[in-house]
Amino acid sequence: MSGTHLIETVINGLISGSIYALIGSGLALIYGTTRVLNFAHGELLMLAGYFILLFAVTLGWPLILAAAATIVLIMVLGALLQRVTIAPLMKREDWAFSVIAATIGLSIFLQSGAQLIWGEQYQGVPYFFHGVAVIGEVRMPWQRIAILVVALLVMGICGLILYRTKLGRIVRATAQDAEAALAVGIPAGRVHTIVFAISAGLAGTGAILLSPLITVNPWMGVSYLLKGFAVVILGGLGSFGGAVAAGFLLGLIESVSVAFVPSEWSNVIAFAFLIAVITARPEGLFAGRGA
Amino acid sequence: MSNLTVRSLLAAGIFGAGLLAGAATAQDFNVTIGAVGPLTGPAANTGKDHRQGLELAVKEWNEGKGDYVTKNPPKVTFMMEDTSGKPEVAISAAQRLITRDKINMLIGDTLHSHVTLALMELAPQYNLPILSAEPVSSAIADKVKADPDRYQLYWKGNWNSDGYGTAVHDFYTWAFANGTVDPGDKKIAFVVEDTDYGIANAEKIGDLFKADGWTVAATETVPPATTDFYPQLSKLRDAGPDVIVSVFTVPNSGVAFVRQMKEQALEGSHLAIYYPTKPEFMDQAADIAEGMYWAALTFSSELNPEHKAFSDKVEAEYGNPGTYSTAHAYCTMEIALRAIDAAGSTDPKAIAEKLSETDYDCVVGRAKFGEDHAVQSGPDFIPVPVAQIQDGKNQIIWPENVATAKPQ
Amino acid sequence: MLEVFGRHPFRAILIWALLLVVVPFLPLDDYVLHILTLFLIFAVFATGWNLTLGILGLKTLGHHAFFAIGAYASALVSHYFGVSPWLTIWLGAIIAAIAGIVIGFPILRIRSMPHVAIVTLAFAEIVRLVLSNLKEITRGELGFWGIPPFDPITIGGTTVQFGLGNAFGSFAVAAVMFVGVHLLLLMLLKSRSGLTFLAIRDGEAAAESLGVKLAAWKLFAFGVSAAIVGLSGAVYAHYVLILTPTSVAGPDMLISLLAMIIVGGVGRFFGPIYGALLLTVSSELLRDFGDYRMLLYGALIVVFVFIAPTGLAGLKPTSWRKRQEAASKPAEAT
Amino acid sequence: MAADFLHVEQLTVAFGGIFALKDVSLSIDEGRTTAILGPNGAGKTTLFNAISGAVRPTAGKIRFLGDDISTQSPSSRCHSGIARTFQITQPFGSLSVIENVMVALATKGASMAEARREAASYVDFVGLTAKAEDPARVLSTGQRKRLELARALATHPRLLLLDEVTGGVDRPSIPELLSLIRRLREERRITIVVVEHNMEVLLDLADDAIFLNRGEVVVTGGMEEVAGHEAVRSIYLGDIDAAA
Repeated sequence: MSGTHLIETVINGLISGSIYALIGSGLALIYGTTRVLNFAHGELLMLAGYFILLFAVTLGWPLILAAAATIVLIMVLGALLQRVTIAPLMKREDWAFSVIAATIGLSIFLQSGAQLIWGEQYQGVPYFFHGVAVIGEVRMPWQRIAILVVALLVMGICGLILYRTKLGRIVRATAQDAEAALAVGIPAGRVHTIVFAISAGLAGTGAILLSPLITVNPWMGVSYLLKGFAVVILGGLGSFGGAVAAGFLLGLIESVSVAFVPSEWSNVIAFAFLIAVITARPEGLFAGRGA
Repeated sequence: MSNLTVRSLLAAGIFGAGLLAGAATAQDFNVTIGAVGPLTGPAANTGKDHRQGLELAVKEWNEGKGDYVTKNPPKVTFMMEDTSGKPEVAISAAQRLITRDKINMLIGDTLHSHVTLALMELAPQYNLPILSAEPVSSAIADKVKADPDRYQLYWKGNWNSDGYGTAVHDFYTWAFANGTVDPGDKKIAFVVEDTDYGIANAEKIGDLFKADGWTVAATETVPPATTDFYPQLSKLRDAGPDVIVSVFTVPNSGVAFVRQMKEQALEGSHLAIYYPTKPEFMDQAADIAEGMYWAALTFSSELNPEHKAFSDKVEAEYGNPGTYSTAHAYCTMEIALRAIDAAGSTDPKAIAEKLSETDYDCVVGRAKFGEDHAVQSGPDFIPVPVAQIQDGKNQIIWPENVATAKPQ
Repeated sequence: MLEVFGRHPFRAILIWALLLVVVPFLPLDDYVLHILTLFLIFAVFATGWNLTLGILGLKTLGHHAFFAIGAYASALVSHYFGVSPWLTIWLGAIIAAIAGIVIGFPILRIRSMPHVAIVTLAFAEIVRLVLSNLKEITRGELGFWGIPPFDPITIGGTTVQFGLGNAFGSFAVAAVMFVGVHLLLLMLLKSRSGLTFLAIRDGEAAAESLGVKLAAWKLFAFGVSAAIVGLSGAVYAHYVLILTPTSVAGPDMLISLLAMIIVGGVGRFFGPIYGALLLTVSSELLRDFGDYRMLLYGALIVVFVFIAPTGLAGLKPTSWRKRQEAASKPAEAT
Repeated sequence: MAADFLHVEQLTVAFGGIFALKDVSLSIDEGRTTAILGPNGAGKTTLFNAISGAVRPTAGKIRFLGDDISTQSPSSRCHSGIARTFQITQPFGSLSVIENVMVALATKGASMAEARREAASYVDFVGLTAKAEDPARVLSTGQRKRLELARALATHPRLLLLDEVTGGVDRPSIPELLSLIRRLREERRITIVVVEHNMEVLLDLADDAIFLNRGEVVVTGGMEEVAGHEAVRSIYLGDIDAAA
């Protein structure tokens, strides 16, 4: 493996890792505060993909406006999803499985719904950033570099909110003990809704960054969902910081494995790594940090 | 008495009248033809083109505008089911057509070789004539050659992937000889979709190049509809091939591959197989694909007036221009209908017999089946020309006798 | 155990058996028999999965992997080594059972239910990818064809044929498996094993404090459950005669089976059968609206989780239980 | 030999950095009823969990009948004769009352018929015969406490750990429950350790007492002696008075 190839492998790993981190940290935030595994999270990504397609391509809005509209819309959808489907189920004794089953059902419903509305073709979104950065032998289009930069920026903002603001303290307090939080006057229900909205926003950001590269289609959320779950577990129970770290780690594992074995084996390696970690360290790799 | 006999006797008793009625209508010589193809999934656009081509041929046939063999052509009922591009879905769709709709002949698969490899098993099991449309993998013909008796009812309505392989190899030999392309270190690499179509092409071309002293630097297979090729391209850049061949049936994969190749500034000559035939590809990638070679330009309304006429006919009927896939499906149905017409019955053996005698000039070329039940390719039959995208337009550059432009 | 099995479970199985014996004598299209055969196979699959999901209470989401393992193991061995499918289906079941026990070990260490769900899902994904990557052996997504059907059986001068195009024989195999599996499983569950599984489901810590060896019982349940699912997969393979990793171990299979169990009733012994019947038949009826099938499955899962969490099988016992609860209310004052 | 019954030696249980039990040593004598006293969060339930095996000790040893059982699973401790009830009752809700009890018998290898026969006698003992075929989830709290007692008895325990026997039980049912527990000791010679908030109940039931506070043993001795101890009165009875 040449030096260039190595650098490119690392950069490719960080880029796909940043998307995993965006998806996974959102899932981890939800899991951390509510112990809910949201199987419909991938479909939030998919819907955001269609929104950006609608705003930026069909309606031709400027990128900033289209992205902002997409993120606001998807956050509202995320909050709605929590209010309408998850909150009522949380009152049940067997809520843990009910929520998994209901969100799986919702996920497949949204996929098929999207297929009926928008068709099954893969719809291209043009690059938002043009040109290619050339540093020595390494060539990276700005669009890909933007993924890494924007993802880091957005996750950084989320981290600041979580660890440096009142809202963040409230979210983390709810995560630690919902009943105690309720006792000191924190409305856990509203916090849960906010967390779902933030997490949907993270997925929406991922979708906007990804759509020019992977093209928008009804199934675009599926593969990212399982990766996102892997990130939640590797990162440690609902830890935001852990999930971000685990996202990048997973991206690197995949990209390095593509360099050494045929690409179709990279996911096998990633998931086998997950099972190995869970067997040896059920609490995750980066447990014990943050919310 | 076996349960089967009891059951059929019961069925006969209860539906006796119905059965008699069925026997009476048989004399009118109606045929039911079923087709299976990818109407949903990543290849749905192609599948929909196939449906238009097949339906158009049936429509013309029933309206008295067909190219009949006899004076008493059959009335045709046609229905098509979806495979989603998956062999197991295709099998169950075909079974449904056979047991529920009682079809006399199956056109299928309309696109995928791997689906056809599974479907052709139904021919001996259900005693049903099957004619596949676009699939090309040589593995299909190999199966027929290995057991001609078993597959006597199966026919392959397109040439073998050897045709592509030979054309690509011969084109490059010509291009090296006249200095158009530099053979460099004689390394070739493939990025192909994970289907029999992609794999068979890579293997055939690889073998022909290896015989000339080339090495295969890498063969990367990706799932159909992949659009991120960065890991593969990084690997290829490391390997430094002089010729890169890519094979996809989903145009989006092709657009993404060509764009990312350009971003990565890969050196070496690139030849694409199949996806540039799709209008979607040319719409999205004509500018970034400038100078790319591709095979095979078998249908071009811009260069061929006959193709233009066919495309206009499709446009008049369905509101969208015809493509290679529409034309090929149309021709496949023509071949099937003419064989049934000539056979004068729905007897499977008779239909197969007449299929084997096919020698028919259709929009996409002259269809004549070889020993291996596959339509033959080459200058005398269906030509396999190599094209280059020049100034955003396709030009045939090889073979020289049909070329519309010089390579650039 | 009343709410799990109903009042007369053995009588219910007898009725199913009688119905299945009658079916071939009805003047049915081969196509109808084909659908019923699929129903029987999926009912066994759903019942096997329900053993861990509903009866043991471990929320696993990877049982389609055992279906795939059973299907491919039986198909590959019979294809490459020429062994009769009558023997290889048992091999498929055994290999699936071993896989079930192997993946059971990491799960024993995990207490959190979401973790169990993800680990089993990841396991299924690994199985799907491995089957799809071992192209030299399985042909991957291109489809493994050339699977032999069951060898013909000759009874008293008549020969019964199997596989595609032989609807009666295939139906008979599926029906025998359906009745056999349900009968044996019912016998197992009406004994100490069933009692123990349900105790683990309802209160793991309490069961352990009463001397129940959790690890051993869980592994046992995993093995039995995976074996049943593997067997159904093997019979499926020799019926449809073509396999692709996505068709047997992909997300659609997971969703379909989950929908069957949830619609039928999680943790009800007969629930998955009703669910499999309803969904197999309705999805065939909706065949002309192919795109709507998964939409329907998704919607059904959501609707049943919200409105009827005990599924079709739970509809009657729920009202019965409500009366019971109402009747027992005054007693609580003592 | 009474001295060899149950010894807890320098037991420490920590969750993360928080000590639930710190260096606790105590002995329980066979045949006696011992009360564990202490305010909320003193570590009473953790002590129960450590003895029954539901939590692993961080340090220290637990000996039962001379064997070190510190690392044994709850199920094998049950087989050696330790049974427990739960502070928050854990009935097997979908099983009937009698089936709940049968679980304990079946796991020891009894056939279903034997188990049913024997279970009936325990159900009868705790006075739930009228409810025997009802699903356990419809029982009242008092009935659930009695069901747990029947289940624990069916394991043939030598040591019975009762967590909050009267917690959540309506007052009129308490005397009946207490007489049941007394009969356990008198008729079946079972050693009992009980966690209980109701001091009246404890004075009635227990011979000995151990007072825990913040994970450490503060006082041990006879029940009345401990109940009269100054530290206990100040911390514990105040707590109880407030609760009552």
